[in-house]
Amino acid sequence: MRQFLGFLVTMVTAALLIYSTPEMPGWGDPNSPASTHVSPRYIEKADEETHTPNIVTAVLADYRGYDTMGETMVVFVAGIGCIMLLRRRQHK
Amino acid sequence: MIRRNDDLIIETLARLLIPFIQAFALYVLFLGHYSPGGGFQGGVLVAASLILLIIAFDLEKTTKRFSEKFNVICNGGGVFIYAGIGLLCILLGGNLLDYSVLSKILPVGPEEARALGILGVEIGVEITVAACLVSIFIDLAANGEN
Amino acid sequence: MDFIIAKYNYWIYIILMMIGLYGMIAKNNLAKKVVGMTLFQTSIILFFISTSVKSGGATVPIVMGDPHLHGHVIPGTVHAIQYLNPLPHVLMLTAIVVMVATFGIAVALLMRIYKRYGTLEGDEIVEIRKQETAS
Amino acid sequence: MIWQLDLILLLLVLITGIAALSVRDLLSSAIILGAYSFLMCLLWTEMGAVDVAFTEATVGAGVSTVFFVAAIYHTTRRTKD
Amino acid sequence: MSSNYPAFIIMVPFVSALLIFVIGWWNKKLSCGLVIAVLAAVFLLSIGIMKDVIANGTIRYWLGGWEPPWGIEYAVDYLNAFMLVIISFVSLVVTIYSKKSIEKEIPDKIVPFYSLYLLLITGLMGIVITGDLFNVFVFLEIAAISCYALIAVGRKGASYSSFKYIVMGTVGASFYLLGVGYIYLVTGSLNMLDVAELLPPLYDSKVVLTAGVFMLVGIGLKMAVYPLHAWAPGAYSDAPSAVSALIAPLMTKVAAYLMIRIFFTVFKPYFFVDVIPLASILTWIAAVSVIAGSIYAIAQSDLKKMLSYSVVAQIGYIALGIGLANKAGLTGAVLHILNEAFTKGCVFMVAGAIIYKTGSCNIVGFKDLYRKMPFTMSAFLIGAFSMVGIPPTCGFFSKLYLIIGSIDAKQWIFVAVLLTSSILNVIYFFRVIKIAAFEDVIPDYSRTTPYITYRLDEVPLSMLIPILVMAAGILVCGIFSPEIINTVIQHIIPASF
Repeated sequence: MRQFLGFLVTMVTAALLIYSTPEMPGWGDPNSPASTHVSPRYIEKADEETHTPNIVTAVLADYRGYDTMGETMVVFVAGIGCIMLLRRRQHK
Repeated sequence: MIRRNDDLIIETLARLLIPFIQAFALYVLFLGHYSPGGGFQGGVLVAASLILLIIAFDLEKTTKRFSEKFNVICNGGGVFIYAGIGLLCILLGGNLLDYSVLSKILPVGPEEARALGILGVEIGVEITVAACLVSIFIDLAANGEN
Repeated sequence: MDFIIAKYNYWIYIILMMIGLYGMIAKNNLAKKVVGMTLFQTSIILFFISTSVKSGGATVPIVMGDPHLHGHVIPGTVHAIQYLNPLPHVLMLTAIVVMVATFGIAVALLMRIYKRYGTLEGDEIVEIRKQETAS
Repeated sequence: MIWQLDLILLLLVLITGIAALSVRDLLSSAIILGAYSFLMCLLWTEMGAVDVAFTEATVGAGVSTVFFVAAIYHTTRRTKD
Repeated sequence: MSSNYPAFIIMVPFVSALLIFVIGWWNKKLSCGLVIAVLAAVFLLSIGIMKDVIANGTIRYWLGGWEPPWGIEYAVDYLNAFMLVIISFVSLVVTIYSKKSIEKEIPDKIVPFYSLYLLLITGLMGIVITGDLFNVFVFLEIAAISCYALIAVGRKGASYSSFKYIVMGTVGASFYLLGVGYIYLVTGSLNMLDVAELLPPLYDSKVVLTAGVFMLVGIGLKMAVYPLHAWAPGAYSDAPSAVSALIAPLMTKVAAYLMIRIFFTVFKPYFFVDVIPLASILTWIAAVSVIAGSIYAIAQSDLKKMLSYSVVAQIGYIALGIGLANKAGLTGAVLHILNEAFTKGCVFMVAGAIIYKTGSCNIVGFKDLYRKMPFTMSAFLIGAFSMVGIPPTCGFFSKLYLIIGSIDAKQWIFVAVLLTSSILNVIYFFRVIKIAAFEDVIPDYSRTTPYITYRLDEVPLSMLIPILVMAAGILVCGIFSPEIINTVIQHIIPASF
């Protein structure tokens, strides 16, 4: 039963994904929207605006720094969560 | 999980390796502006070196040096550095996390101020990630018996 | 045939994702479900990274600096076509962190479940729970 | 980008993925999962995502394997499927 | 300073979640007080934002000073501000309630508990306030991960329920992320308003269709609509009572907010109505959800489990209102989010109070509860009235709008579904009320004093007052619902309706 359910869900998802793949922009196409709308500004201006040659670091910590703050929050939540789940003695 | 086992080879190797791993972690952190890497990767490396320390020696001895309180302080402290830099930007008149206004208190232009802001933030991330991953590992390895 | 080869990355990501999804739903062992979860999340990361690829000589998104300028470049000399799209990389760094956080909590829960029920098999746990509510 | 290497890596990723899910021993599953993460990291390096690959190498192949092994040590290696 | 309110509303609870540890080492009991103070401040901030939105329209706040679509922005309009007020108010009231109940249920983990609790609220507010598709995912995970940990410390067997939630919640969040990836692939942007401008020419594309389907399935998993609800009953009923009183009103409603956002802001409403018939599929799923949730609820003997299935049924109402995609339907859905926040908060707090006093919440053991706990049980009665839809309560008005919406859409079957579900609600609530009010404990004649003397045995005041505040809130929202609709909800309806 469980196997059948898994198979069914998997096949439906796969069908949907395969159905849409032919219309995706080709793999590695430099003119796809993903490469032309927002990202060129990062590549061309990151070093000039933030003095950080590693564009990924610049975008991670500055342009989208709020996301990274959320990411730190996630790590913090995981740490506190494990303390709460597993630690038996109360820290004093 | 981790008891004292007195294995000379493992202990010597760990003694040798740990400083190098930690130095590499700092390298990854501070050169994150110029090469792959940054706070998160550096933090994981620091955590890996501490986990190696715990595995090679024993858990109790390590947790004595490295109390839970210190761990939680690091845990929250790193996040606090991040949030603090963000809030400092508000105090200086910018939006949240707008590092360019840091140039008002630092002797650099707005672009360099952004680079320094990124560095500060990455240090916060490194501390949090290192402390958190070690804390999770200690909890998993001790199974609530510490 | 041509269109299968041109997008083989996407096909592999779909297959990988299906393996993970099937593992999450159909496997009975809870630890295996966690393994399936990891496969599933990694496949999505593979998809995002695939979207960042640009053919035609684009390199890793680190600006090649001028040694005389301390590794920086003269503004206006960098063109988008030279470097890979950095945005998916950034998003996926965050996603990996989320992945490891979820993994940590899931593993901690596995240990709690084992402490309580003495097994990790899903059907055995359901059986024990049924007996508990009955008594 | 060398497509032959790419393809070999993708196939290896698939094999390790299926193996991690179907092997009947959780400890082996954990180790194979580490190998899977490492192959994935190679694949991403090959695609040019160096930062992501670095993170995956440290996290996926390093820390999460350690977590998983620690958890298996305290629970059980036995699995029926 | 007031221009920075949207930033403070996230940063204040976030930073306080760290400070709790410092204060917790000093004195454990103070941590709850700090949370109450922080949430009171957050509530005032959200009122400030609401006033600002009413006065000046949408607030755009650029994080890091980068203009969208390059940076992340907050775009706070009426719907965001409305949700912020709901979240901060409900969480404030539940926190006051939680003090005694947490001290009894998990006395050894108070400090990390409150830290995670604040982070959960931060996550919920982050989802609601942000205007960036990927940022939603990050905060969704913050809320979800803290929620997993909070659920797992509940009553016996909570860890298995929490594990189920982890598996399904991760699938949901990942599907959402995949949808965002597909949208990014065809538009190249992640900002909601920017995407909304770029998408309409691409509506014929299969990629956009897939993106829409995946996002909606992912949010549906988080929302617990019928076929995807398997995690919800276990998670809500096994959590500590304060946590279930927080997540049952808020978690699924935030997901419902997200669905409204995706349906009506990111995609234009006509995409889901005319281009692909997803809206009508959603209405049918919602109708099944309403009926199935109610029937499951009737079958339960545990009060918390019954209420959890009722969450599944009620979320069906909201999904129905969204799927109808007309003015009255959406008004009903948004009003029902408000109603549900108060009603579910009230009844789950009552369930927690009963557990606090009697140690169990099996319905059979409720005999004489009305004599022992009259105030608590009258609050439960008001909650039940609202769930059934009896006039002065808010539930009546939201159901009325949903029925009007169904009639506008000429879907008579949904009118029948809504009325049937009211009858089913009557069945399962009045079963509880009947046992609690009219069945006496049989006097034991073998004893020397056979008649039981009834003593007032209420919960402590700090638990009772929040329950009564929630019950009063249901009535106030009902009585003032025309004002709420005129000042806030009518601005939420997209202009094309």
